[in-house]
Amino acid sequence: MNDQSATFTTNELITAYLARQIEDDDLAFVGVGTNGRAFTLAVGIPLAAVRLAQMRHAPGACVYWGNLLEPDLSEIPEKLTQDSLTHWQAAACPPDTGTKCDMLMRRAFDVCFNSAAQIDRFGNMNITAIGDYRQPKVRLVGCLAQPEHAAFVRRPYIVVDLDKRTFVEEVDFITSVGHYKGGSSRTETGLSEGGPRLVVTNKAVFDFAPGSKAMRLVSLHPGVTREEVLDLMGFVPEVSEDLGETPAPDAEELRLIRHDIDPNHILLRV
Amino acid sequence: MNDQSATFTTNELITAYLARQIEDDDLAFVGVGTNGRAFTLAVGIPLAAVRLAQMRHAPGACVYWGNLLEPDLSEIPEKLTQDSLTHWQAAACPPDTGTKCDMLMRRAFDVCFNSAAQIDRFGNMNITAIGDYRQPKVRLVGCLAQPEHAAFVRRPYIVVDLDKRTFVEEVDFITSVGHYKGGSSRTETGLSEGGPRLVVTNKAVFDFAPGSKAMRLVSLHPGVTREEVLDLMGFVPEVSEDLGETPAPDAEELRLIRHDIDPNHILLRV
Amino acid sequence: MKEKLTSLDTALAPIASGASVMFGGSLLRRQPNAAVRHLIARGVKDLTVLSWAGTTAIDMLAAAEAIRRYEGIYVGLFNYGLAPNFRRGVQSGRIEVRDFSETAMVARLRAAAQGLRFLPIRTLFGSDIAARNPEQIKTFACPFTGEPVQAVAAAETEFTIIHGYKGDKYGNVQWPVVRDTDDMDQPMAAAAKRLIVTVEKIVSHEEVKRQPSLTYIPGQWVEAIVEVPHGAHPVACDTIYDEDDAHMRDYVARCATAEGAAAYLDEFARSVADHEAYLDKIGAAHLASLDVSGGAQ
Amino acid sequence: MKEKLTSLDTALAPIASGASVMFGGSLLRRQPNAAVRHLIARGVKDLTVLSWAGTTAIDMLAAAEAIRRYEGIYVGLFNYGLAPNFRRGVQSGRIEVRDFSETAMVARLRAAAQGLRFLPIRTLFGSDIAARNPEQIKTFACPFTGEPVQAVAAAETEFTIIHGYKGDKYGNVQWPVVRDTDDMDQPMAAAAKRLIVTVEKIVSHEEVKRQPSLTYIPGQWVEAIVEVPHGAHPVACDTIYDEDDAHMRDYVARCATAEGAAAYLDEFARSVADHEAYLDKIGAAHLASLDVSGGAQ
Repeated sequence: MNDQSATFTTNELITAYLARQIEDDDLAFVGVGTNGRAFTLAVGIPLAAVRLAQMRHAPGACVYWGNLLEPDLSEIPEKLTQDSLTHWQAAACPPDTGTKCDMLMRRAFDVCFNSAAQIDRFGNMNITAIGDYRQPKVRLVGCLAQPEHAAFVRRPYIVVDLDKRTFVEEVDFITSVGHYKGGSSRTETGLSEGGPRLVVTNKAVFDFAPGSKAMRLVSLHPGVTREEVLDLMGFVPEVSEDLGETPAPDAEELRLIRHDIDPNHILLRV
Repeated sequence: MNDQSATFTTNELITAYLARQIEDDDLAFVGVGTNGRAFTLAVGIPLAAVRLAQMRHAPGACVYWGNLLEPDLSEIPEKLTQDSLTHWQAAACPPDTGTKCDMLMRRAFDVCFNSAAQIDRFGNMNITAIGDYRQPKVRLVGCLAQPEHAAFVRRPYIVVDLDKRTFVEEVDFITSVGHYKGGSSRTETGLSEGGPRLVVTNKAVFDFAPGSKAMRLVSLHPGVTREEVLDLMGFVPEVSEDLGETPAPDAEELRLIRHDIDPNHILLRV
Repeated sequence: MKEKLTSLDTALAPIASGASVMFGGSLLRRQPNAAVRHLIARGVKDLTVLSWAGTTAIDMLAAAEAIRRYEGIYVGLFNYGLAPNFRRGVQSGRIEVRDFSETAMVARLRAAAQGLRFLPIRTLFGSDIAARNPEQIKTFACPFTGEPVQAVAAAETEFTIIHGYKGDKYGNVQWPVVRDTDDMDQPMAAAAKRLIVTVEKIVSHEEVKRQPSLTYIPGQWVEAIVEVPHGAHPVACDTIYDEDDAHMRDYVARCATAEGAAAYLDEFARSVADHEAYLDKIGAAHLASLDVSGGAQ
Repeated sequence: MKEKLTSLDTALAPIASGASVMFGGSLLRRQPNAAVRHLIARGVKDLTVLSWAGTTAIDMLAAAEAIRRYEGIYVGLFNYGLAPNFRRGVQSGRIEVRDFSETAMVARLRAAAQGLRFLPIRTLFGSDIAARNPEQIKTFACPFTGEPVQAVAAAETEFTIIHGYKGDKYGNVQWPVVRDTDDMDQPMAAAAKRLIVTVEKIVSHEEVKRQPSLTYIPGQWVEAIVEVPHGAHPVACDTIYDEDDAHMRDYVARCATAEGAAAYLDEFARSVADHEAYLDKIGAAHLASLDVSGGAQ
């Protein structure tokens, strides 16, 4: 632990880091999902990151959330019950989810945030089943739109906690195809250019190495060691020659997150 | 001319005749089209016929008109300007015309009414171009949904005035495929079973002969002779062994048409 | 127009064991839970079940061991976690699953609505969703470019059950102007062969026809419509009532074991005479506490 | 959100001769006539034009000899008869046409909206629509059944112009609850690469976001939005003003000859400084006589 680690939480670090990845006028897809830590990773951090980007350097950045296009992030509902979502004001509420699916297929989304139960060296993910597909050890939720995020969104960011059970050599079921088997194998399957951009965890950040397209450690969060990271992974990632420290949030970012964006600890709760 | 001919108009005769073809709970497609006589044939007579059927024997019969599903035929607007159509009350007004197209493709329509500039022996029709397609003698309106009516509606009725220029040996451009080249040729192209049921004209009614699927004269309107009909056609139709007289409207039908359905002569004007 | 207003009994009577049924709603909204409880009470089994994001409706059917095969994009309990009974059913091998991603499921619904055997997508290359389901997802060559495209088979079920806001006796179902639409209820209705709709309230046809653009399910597509107030309980019908958090927590707790789940169904589906008795059991005061209709415009 | 509110000049500036442009509206509703008059005044030529049921917008462009190729379902003047200038253009061989039926055009728009090269239909077997257009309509075998299916090519144009009811400065365009929808404006918007929307009125974003389900064109899809009151004149913008019967009759009469049509365009498109001058020319009293906004709910 260095001196800074006490001054911000890991969730705040990740939020600020992801916010800096958002460019002006980006359209970001955020899921509606689940509970507890999974909610923080899939919904809370992404919403906070886009709002922070809006307030700092990307006023034109927007989200598509549930089936609301450009909900007003300056007034995130305090209680995420169905009714508060229904009455959350937005620029548009298309007639059904098919509109979002069409936008995905025509590559109208710049950014998405995804989490998974398993992820492999090439960013392929599994949210469907652990073990044998036909009689699994753990049946998970299915697919939702994760396959289309990985297939069509220009810059997918994976937000997941580092864990040996999550970072596996081979996922049990490929729900969404990242860089497939590395190299040019992704486009050889018939998919468009793309694939996950970064994997942002609670310990470190990874990208995918040019050429091999294998996951590559690019920065360690303040106070985290390379060994600690490798110990939490089921495969050995590439390591960037420029391996550095994940930049810490600045005072202004922390102030905005704490006082404006998430004063009631709804988004970054756990 | 027989005695009856003075007691009703040809439009009334056709309306009553078509009304009797409508079955309870039929969903009928009616176009929005054009002006003058073409309006009477494509819109006026069909709307009056369905309304008459509703009032007599088919209370569950409905129309899809423009993009209004089940507009209230008991209150047909007096003036068919855009605004009166917008405010015509209906059971549903789907978000765009794609909904109707999907209903056509999944064969949700029982009945449709069509008119054309040219029709041939097998009920193929042309509303696109007279003469050479690339540099036509007369450019017509295009296609609209006539091809899907002929392809998918269970019982298409063609409503058209008898004329040598209309009833031709071969249409210059097949906008919609009826019984194609006769026999089983329609389904051999890939189309579903079906094709036009009846051709109802100002002089006579035709069906399509089983087997050959060629147009067949089945009834002459009161006072019309077979020779008069054949003289108005560019091809020689088959003639039914049971060639009879088109049944005249009864007093009740005439009363309903004149007093309830079209008191202002909007539908059956010309 | 044809009158289609009937009782839950009559509307659901044609659905027998072995049928294929699509269920509407998404996540904690408009799951047709009253209809599902009725099917469970009747002992219907061996269903092929399709859904969009399925929660309580699918999990209760799984608890009743009524599902033989499931096809859809998601089964879980949203912010209440995984679907305990569905998990048990799949993990035991009792429920066979074919997973579809959202664009795949949308294409399947639209194909059925368009009378087509399939529609193409380009989403699932390399995925195990496609690899494990060659009978419903097939790669073919684009007729224009020769590039690979994937055909997904139309979603054709014998029955479709949707819970809606309000409707008339002819089956025309309308939504409020401000509403949640994170679902596929309308495309499902268009894709349906035999469509049964439960609604919160039956209103007059005169009310419906004043604003025809609010009709998202035309009566023409409907076989039967039934008035079932609180028909989505314990989940929400947005703008009318919110999800029942206490009931959901109780559901999850009791469904920790198969025995607990069976006891839940005995209590809330099998031993109650009908939906009215169910509502009495939940209690008017408790239902009133879920009311959000004041917030609707 | 990005501000997209601009002038007709700026919005239409990127459209040069030789461009491909899709025009919204249908029959006598919401034809983007003000935008068309502007393009004509600028002397843009050689366009590839796509439309749903095109009337005045397409016929004025034809009168200006600005169309090289047309693709769509209909060009006419609805209850005012055939489209005189379009007829002349096609009959002289100046305008090349590819006809599409409604399901074909819907499939083309949806394909573009879905990033697909094509979508399948089963409508046009045996028709000359398909026989005369092998480059955009191709038969292939259903990957499941082997039965023939027809692929229709996506409708991809460089620009799309739609006239709508009201919108905000971010490009969110809303329709009224009661409206006419006999058109394909929303699918066209979804299919657009560069979408220019003219609206009757710019309203606040606050007004828009109170009823987000009325937004049929999200600002995300829009490149430029322009306030152009009476932008569809002489046709209707339903719930706001009705079609101008006197002007339509005059148009048809003058367009009996190519010279008359040219004189019409000189008077109403080329010699007026801008849309405001056009409205002045039509006259406030006459415009007021077309007003139907009292009838809208």
